[in-house]
Amino acid sequence: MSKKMPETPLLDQLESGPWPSFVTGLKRLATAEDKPYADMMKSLLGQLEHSYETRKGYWKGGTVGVFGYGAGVIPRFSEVADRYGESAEFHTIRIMPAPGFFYDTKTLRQFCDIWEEHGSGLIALHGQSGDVMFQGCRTDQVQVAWDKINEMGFDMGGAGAGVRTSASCLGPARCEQSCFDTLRAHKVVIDSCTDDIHRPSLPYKMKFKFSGCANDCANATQRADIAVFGTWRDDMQVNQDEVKKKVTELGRKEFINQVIRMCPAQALALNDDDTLDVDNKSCVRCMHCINVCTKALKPGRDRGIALLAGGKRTLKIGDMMGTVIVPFMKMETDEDYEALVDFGRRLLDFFADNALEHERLGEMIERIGLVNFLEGMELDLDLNMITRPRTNPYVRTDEWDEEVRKWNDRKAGAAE
Amino acid sequence: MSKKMPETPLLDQLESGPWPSFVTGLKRLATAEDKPYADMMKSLLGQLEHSYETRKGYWKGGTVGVFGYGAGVIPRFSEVADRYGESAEFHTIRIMPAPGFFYDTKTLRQFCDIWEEHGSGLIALHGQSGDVMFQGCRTDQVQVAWDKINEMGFDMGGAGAGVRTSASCLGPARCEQSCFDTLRAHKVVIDSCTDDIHRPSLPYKMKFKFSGCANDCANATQRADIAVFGTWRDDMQVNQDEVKKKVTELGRKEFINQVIRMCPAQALALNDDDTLDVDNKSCVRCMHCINVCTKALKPGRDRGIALLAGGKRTLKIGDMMGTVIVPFMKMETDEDYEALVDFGRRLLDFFADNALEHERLGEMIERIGLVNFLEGMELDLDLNMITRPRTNPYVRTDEWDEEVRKWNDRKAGAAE
Amino acid sequence: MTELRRPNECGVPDAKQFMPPVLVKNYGKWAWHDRPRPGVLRHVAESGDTVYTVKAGFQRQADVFTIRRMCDIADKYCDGHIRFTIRSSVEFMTDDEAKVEPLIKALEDAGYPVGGTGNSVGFISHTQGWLHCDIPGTDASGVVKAMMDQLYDEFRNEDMPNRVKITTSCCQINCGGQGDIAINIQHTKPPVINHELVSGVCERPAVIARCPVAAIRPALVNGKPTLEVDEKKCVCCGACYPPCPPMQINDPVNSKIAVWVGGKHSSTRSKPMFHKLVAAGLPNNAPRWPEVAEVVKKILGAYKADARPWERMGEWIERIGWPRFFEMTDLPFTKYHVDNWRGGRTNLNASAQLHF
Amino acid sequence: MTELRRPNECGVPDAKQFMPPVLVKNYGKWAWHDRPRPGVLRHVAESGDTVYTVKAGFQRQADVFTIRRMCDIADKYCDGHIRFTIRSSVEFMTDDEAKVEPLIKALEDAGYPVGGTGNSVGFISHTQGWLHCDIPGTDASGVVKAMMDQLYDEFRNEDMPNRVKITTSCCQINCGGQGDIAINIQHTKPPVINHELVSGVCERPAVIARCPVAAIRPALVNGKPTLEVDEKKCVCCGACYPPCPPMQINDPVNSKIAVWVGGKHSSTRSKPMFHKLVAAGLPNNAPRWPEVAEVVKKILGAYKADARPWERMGEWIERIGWPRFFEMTDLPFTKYHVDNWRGGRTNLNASAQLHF
Ligand code: SRM
Ligand code: SRM
Ligand code: SRM
Ligand code: SRM
Ligand code: SF4
Ligand code: SF4
Ligand code: SF4
Ligand code: SF4
Ligand code: SF4
Ligand code: SF4
Ligand code: SF4
Ligand code: SF4
Repeated sequence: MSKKMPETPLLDQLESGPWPSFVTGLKRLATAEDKPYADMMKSLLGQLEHSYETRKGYWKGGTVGVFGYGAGVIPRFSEVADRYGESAEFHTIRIMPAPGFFYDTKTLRQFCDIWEEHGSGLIALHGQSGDVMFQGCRTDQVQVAWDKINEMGFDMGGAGAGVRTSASCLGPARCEQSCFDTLRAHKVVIDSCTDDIHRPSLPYKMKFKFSGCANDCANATQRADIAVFGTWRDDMQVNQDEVKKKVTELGRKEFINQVIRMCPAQALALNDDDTLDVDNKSCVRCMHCINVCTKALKPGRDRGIALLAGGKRTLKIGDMMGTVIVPFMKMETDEDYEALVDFGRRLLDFFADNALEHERLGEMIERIGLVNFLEGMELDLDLNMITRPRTNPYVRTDEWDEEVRKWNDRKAGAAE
Repeated sequence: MSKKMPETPLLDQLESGPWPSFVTGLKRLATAEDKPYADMMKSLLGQLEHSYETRKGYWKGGTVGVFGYGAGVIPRFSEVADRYGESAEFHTIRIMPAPGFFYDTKTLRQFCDIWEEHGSGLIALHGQSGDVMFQGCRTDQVQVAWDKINEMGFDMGGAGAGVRTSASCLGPARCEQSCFDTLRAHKVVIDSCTDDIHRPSLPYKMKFKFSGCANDCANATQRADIAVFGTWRDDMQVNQDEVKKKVTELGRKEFINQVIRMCPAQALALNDDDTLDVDNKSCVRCMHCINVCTKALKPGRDRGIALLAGGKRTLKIGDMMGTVIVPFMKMETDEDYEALVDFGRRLLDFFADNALEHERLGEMIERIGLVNFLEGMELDLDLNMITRPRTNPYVRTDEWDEEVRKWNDRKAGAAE
Repeated sequence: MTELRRPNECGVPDAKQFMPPVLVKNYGKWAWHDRPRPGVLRHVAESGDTVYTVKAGFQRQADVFTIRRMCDIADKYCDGHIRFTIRSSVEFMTDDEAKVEPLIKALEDAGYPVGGTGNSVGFISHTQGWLHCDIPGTDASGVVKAMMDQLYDEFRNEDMPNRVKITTSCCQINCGGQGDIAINIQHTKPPVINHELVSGVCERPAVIARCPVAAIRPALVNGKPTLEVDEKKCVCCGACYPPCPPMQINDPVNSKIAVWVGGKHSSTRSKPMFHKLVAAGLPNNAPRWPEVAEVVKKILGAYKADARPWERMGEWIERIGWPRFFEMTDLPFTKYHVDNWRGGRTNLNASAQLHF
Repeated sequence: MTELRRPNECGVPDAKQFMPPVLVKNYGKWAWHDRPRPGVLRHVAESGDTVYTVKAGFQRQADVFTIRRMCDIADKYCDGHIRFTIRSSVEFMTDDEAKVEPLIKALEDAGYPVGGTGNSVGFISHTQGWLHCDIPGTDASGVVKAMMDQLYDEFRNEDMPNRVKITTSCCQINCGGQGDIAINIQHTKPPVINHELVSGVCERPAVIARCPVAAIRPALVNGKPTLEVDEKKCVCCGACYPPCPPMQINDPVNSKIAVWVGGKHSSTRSKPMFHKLVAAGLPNNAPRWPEVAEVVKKILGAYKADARPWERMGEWIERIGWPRFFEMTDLPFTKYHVDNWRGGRTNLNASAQLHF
């Protein structure tokens, strides 16, 4: 005999209004009386309504996992299981989707089937880090559900003090701005870290994100320990005929307002014949003019990536944006992608060896200093890493001449 | 019998070149055989040459003063008096000039006469803080030299942990940009602090500087604990005919380049008829457009001052710029100037009570927090004090509602 | 008991297997795009091939019925291809222009608003809240739904000066990240400690180490080792609560909601920016959070009315100045807005530049 | 012994008593100004009155003969009025246009270059150095003279994009302040301590408190209380030296010269800026410091060639980017340029904005 639907007067208020309602979705599951999860979802709705009434959460953690892996399941046990017993266990399985969040319906339908059989019928597409979150699983169903998902060709996502599931913008798949293959980089880098995803033993979490250009559709800057950005080294590509059309379309004044005046580097000028003058040495590859003039302007042809390190949310020292640690790496050939994978591996080693417990990469770099980090990682110092040189004299420059020699050697080397 | 001129082959090299040579000046004094200071200056030249040879300084401090005052004389005793005996004592008397560094020649000649009789004949016009520095005085001459200078109507400048000699731009005396009477403010504020200048007993030095506008010709921002700036609250004054002339003079393109594009607030637009459109709500009173168009643009008529606190050089925590603590005070009537004097007095009291030993105002504010400083000084919080609100959630907001009430009351009060 | 299956450590699936063929064919060879109407993108490849993307609002926390409904639509119009965006919108792609209008109709008929492209208010980045997290001060799905109901038209139209990215977070940890507008929990009282439980469940040195202001110290209560908090120091951040649940930080009344503005990840025009606190002390007023919605709408209204094309929220405010932002939105300014955290001095106005 | 005279605490003299009458008359009523030629300002009052100012270079450390010579000129052309600027230039004012040319001639004949107005390189802000200070690592007057000899033409002409304010400082305390270019001592070795003297002359707790990196600790040497320095921590700032002269920081070889650029007090256009380190390790090469002059001239050359009208040094560099500045000036970039002081992270590039 099936359970009675709980009263949910508060949640019910979230069924009105035009936006698709998750409450309606939850109720649909709770009333799917032919399904194994209907009672669990009634119970879940009851607990959620209780949270709305009391304005408190009632989940606690615990230990649940699958054979062979040390992470990827987020255990949730109810603190009010006495009243909402059927959802007493409501764990999440984090699964890594394909880069770019592409699916075919066959796959999604299979997900649904598995989750109807072994879970709650509730799937989040996607978590903020990028996982498919299969939510609402009893402890005894975790392994079997996982086995089936895994057999489809999907692997467990990250949790705990390890490498996390990654995210990338869809990049070359459908965006003309993309300066490297974000989806490929995402896959090869993360695939080289499976051990650190599945058996986390780093000092703290480690996130990689991949954005094809400075627009950062993957939110990499502040939300990834390592942010990978597409950029270019040569001159941007300009189609002057299309520029003229755009000038005509917007009008000269608006073109100046929206393009020329908004360039952060003051690198643009509109010539008298309505063609565009680009000072590529000043341009900082911010993408703005290219965004406005999608037909007229394009990134250059000598493309690659820049790496930023240290982005994170606020814990302990306040939010951090990533800062540049590699201003340019070519990203075309197999070897180029290998070099990125190699960088990732070396980074994890360095992080494992040098970070304190519960210290994010950004905090570690802040503590040991960027220069020591670069030296440890054998990365070359570059002017693109700084917004400005030091403003205070509190530095000991004993080895000045030696450092100058290094710089000059590098410059000479680069010139060769 | 007079002393032989020392050999000064290194210093002699500073007599060549087109710029006026201080060495030539020193030698002129050293060879003024009829003057009491000739031998002292020969000795001084010897010691200075010795410094040039060995690349080291040879002065040390000590205690020298005048009756009734605790500061204002900078004592200098030679560490190599055995070899350069006549300049073994080479003290400086710091004297406050008139604001704006105005003189008549009678005064200057009198200074020269006194310093020929009692000093070395060497006078610096002026020290970086703004003092006339009568340099090179034997201990036994300090009091008598001082007496004569003081009788001329000049008073001793600051040194040590007290209020220092002030500096102001010449402001209304000869500059059309000046938004308040810098010279008057300088005089009244400093005259109200004579006790703290002459008998220093503050935790550390305290400098006031006065600039008539944001151009900051007095270098107040980073070099004064309290920087007083002229500014205005209403709309800037625009003479459109003169604007048109300026547009013609520079050409439209250059006018846009040099004026419109350089406005930090993007508050300017050039109308099609070559008149100027000023968005006074956005304008930050930076002075740039006014500087370029000296005839066409002027500060508004509702003028006054803003106060910045905390500028200083680098010791202990790195350089600090002053930051806004009073965004606007009217500065027209006698009462207005009185209010500024009163502010200064209250500031000194608060500083004396709350700063640690050897702690500058900026460091104190940094330590106790701007808000506590404002509350202690009974100053109103204002949005002009910040560049942006906090970016981190590390704040305890228990009294939010109470603070909101305060703000609303103030707004209501201001609207009345 | 059967032997446990060894996992197949297959890693990240290959994306191309799921992409529409037109994307595979023109991979990396796109030439330009535009937006024929809100909610629809047209991308044209160097080859001349064109793909239309119809983007719709979605609820993220999706039941299988909803997902299957999306699949039905994708099967009908897109040969079974579908994707989700980084912001949990759903996207349908077709190279057949004729299918665009029917696709839109099918989505809207099903109750899924088409929009979220270009200069619209996108879907709100969504976290877990009371539905799943172990530390939430409020709900996530509910806040998101309540706000999106209010912003429905702004999602379906492109009337904003630039894209608007809103984020929510159900505790101060802020899994939602930076946003043009961020709606976050802000606790206002120190944790209430259940001393009985501490020694049993908390690794005390680790908890102590996690406090950003070193307010936690070991203590003995009734002879049992526990922790205590120096309430004068505590900034009520809640960082001690996840590693030590007996340090309860959540409170139905004192866990308030704060609104932050001007965060931005993109390096477009301006460098990335952190969001800044503008309103706090808002009640955690489930199920519809009207006070929060009101503030959000005020901010969006001012932005929409005053910002210039392409100015992101933070860029607009930096141009017009914070005094004017507070004036336009009529929000109160308090001492709590003044940054007093490490390096807070860099957020003070170190200049004679003033707004009146 | 005669009784000592009580000081007359007369305070700051009134400025008007010394001003030319045309200034007193038009006080606060000036309408506009321009510059008929380098070194000459014309200020016109609302009344129509005009005053010409002729500005000349000076040596600051002035002997009475020089001062009297200036007085002679002021008597002859300016009714005995004269002023000095905040940068120790000397100014002669007259309301008689006819006197301007003869005045210029008189000054230049006497060896005092007329200039320093508008977009010229002004006189260098001058400190004390070996001539008078008790802690200098180099001379001040000598450095200033050596540089101004090199910059003579730049003082007499207005060929720069904007005013150039150069400062010097003879120790790291930097009484010269921020500058478009700042030439400062930078020590490279920790203080050498004369342990015999410490206990006699130094108040040890005060010295310890003054070290910015807490590198100083009390010690016993030969049974005498003294101080010692943790040389690994010490940043060679010299802050311990003034309160404790036995902690000798100055060294003929290891006290080097560093050049900083882009400091600015004005709030004009950009907010005030601190100067930034660009060159270090330059020898303290008295009496002419040619290596320093070379760096300064390189920087000025690049600025003059590349900056736009009204861009101050720091504004120009922020626009073109530091990579380009180092390229143009051919200065080496080292790890020492990377800010590792408190809050140094704010000087790192937190964006995907890059220069190639
Ligand atoms: C004479 C003068 C340089 C000059 O040749 O012009 C000077 C000379 C000295 N300064 Fe200075 N400072 C002079 C203006 C400045 C300025 C500029 C200003 O006032 O605008 C500054 C930077 C602004 C500031 O106040 O921070 C300045 C920042 C310092 C500091 C660093 C303070 C800090 O907080 O970082 C010290 C060190 C100290 O106070 O312990 C200092 C200390 C000194 C001492 C007393 C050195 C010492 O501690 O033994 C110097 C005495 C030299 C002498 O023999 O005469 N001097 N000093 C300037 C004062 C002349 C005058 O009264 O007109
Ligand atoms: C689909 C998506 C990528 C993905 O792999 O999922 C995407 C796709 C595009 N983004 Fe984005 N962005 C997407 C998330 C983002 C994000 C991250 C986010 O939303 O959380 C950002 C950074 C936000 C930030 O700064 O905090 C982002 C910042 C941009 C920008 C830079 C905006 C700016 O001026 O700051 C552009 C450029 C533009 O507007 O032309 C851009 C432009 C674009 C273009 C026009 C690129 C192209 O040529 O195809 C795409 C059209 C989107 C549209 O709907 O109008 N996209 N874009 C994401 C859609 C999210 C959504 O459902 O709303
Ligand atoms: C599920 C998810 C929110 C969502 O609903 O989407 C989430 C949920 C939690 N996050 Fe998060 N975070 C999620 C993305 C993020 C992001 C965004 C991102 O990855 O782009 C951030 C900000 C970026 C960053 O990494 O800093 C984020 C910053 C945190 C932090 C703060 C870390 C810091 O250094 O400041 C914690 C606390 C911690 O690590 O101890 C945290 C901790 C947590 C925990 C484990 C709470 C806890 O400590 O017990 C939450 C588990 C909730 C649950 O029951 O499922 N979560 N968390 C996201 C992961 C889903 C996925 O795998 O796809
Ligand atoms: C005479 C003097 C004031 C005084 O009371 O002594 C002065 C006088 C004038 N200054 Fe100044 N400034 C004087 C020192 C300064 C300083 C401080 C300094 O030199 O140490 C600054 C701030 C420097 C900084 O930012 O670090 C200064 C920043 C300005 C500016 C802003 C420049 C900028 O764009 O950043 C202007 C505006 C302009 O150029 O039109 C200005 C403009 C002016 C004007 C045009 C104002 C006027 O309308 O009369 C004056 C003409 C000067 C000229 O020679 O061309 N004055 N001016 C100072 C001459 C110093 C010298 O001998 O060279
Ligand atoms: S980050 Fe750049 S490449 Fe990637 S989707 Fe956004 S605009 Fe395209
Ligand atoms: S990409 Fe950005 S920096 Fe480069 S020219 Fe365009 S707007 Fe300017
Ligand atoms: S600070 Fe302003 S008012 Fe004073 S002299 Fe300079 S330009 Fe004139
Ligand atoms: S004073 Fe400055 S901010 Fe105001 S309009 Fe002129 S240039 Fe712009
Ligand atoms: S923001 Fe806090 S409560 Fe919400 S999901 Fe993240 S950790 Fe959980
Ligand atoms: S709430 Fe934050 S500040 Fe307060 S004790 Fe816990 S960790 Fe420390
Ligand atoms: S900079 Fe140093 S050495 Fe030079 S005068 Fe100032 S305190 Fe003395
Ligand atoms: S030189 Fe500076 S850092 Fe070194 S011991 Fe002395 S005060 Fe400390």
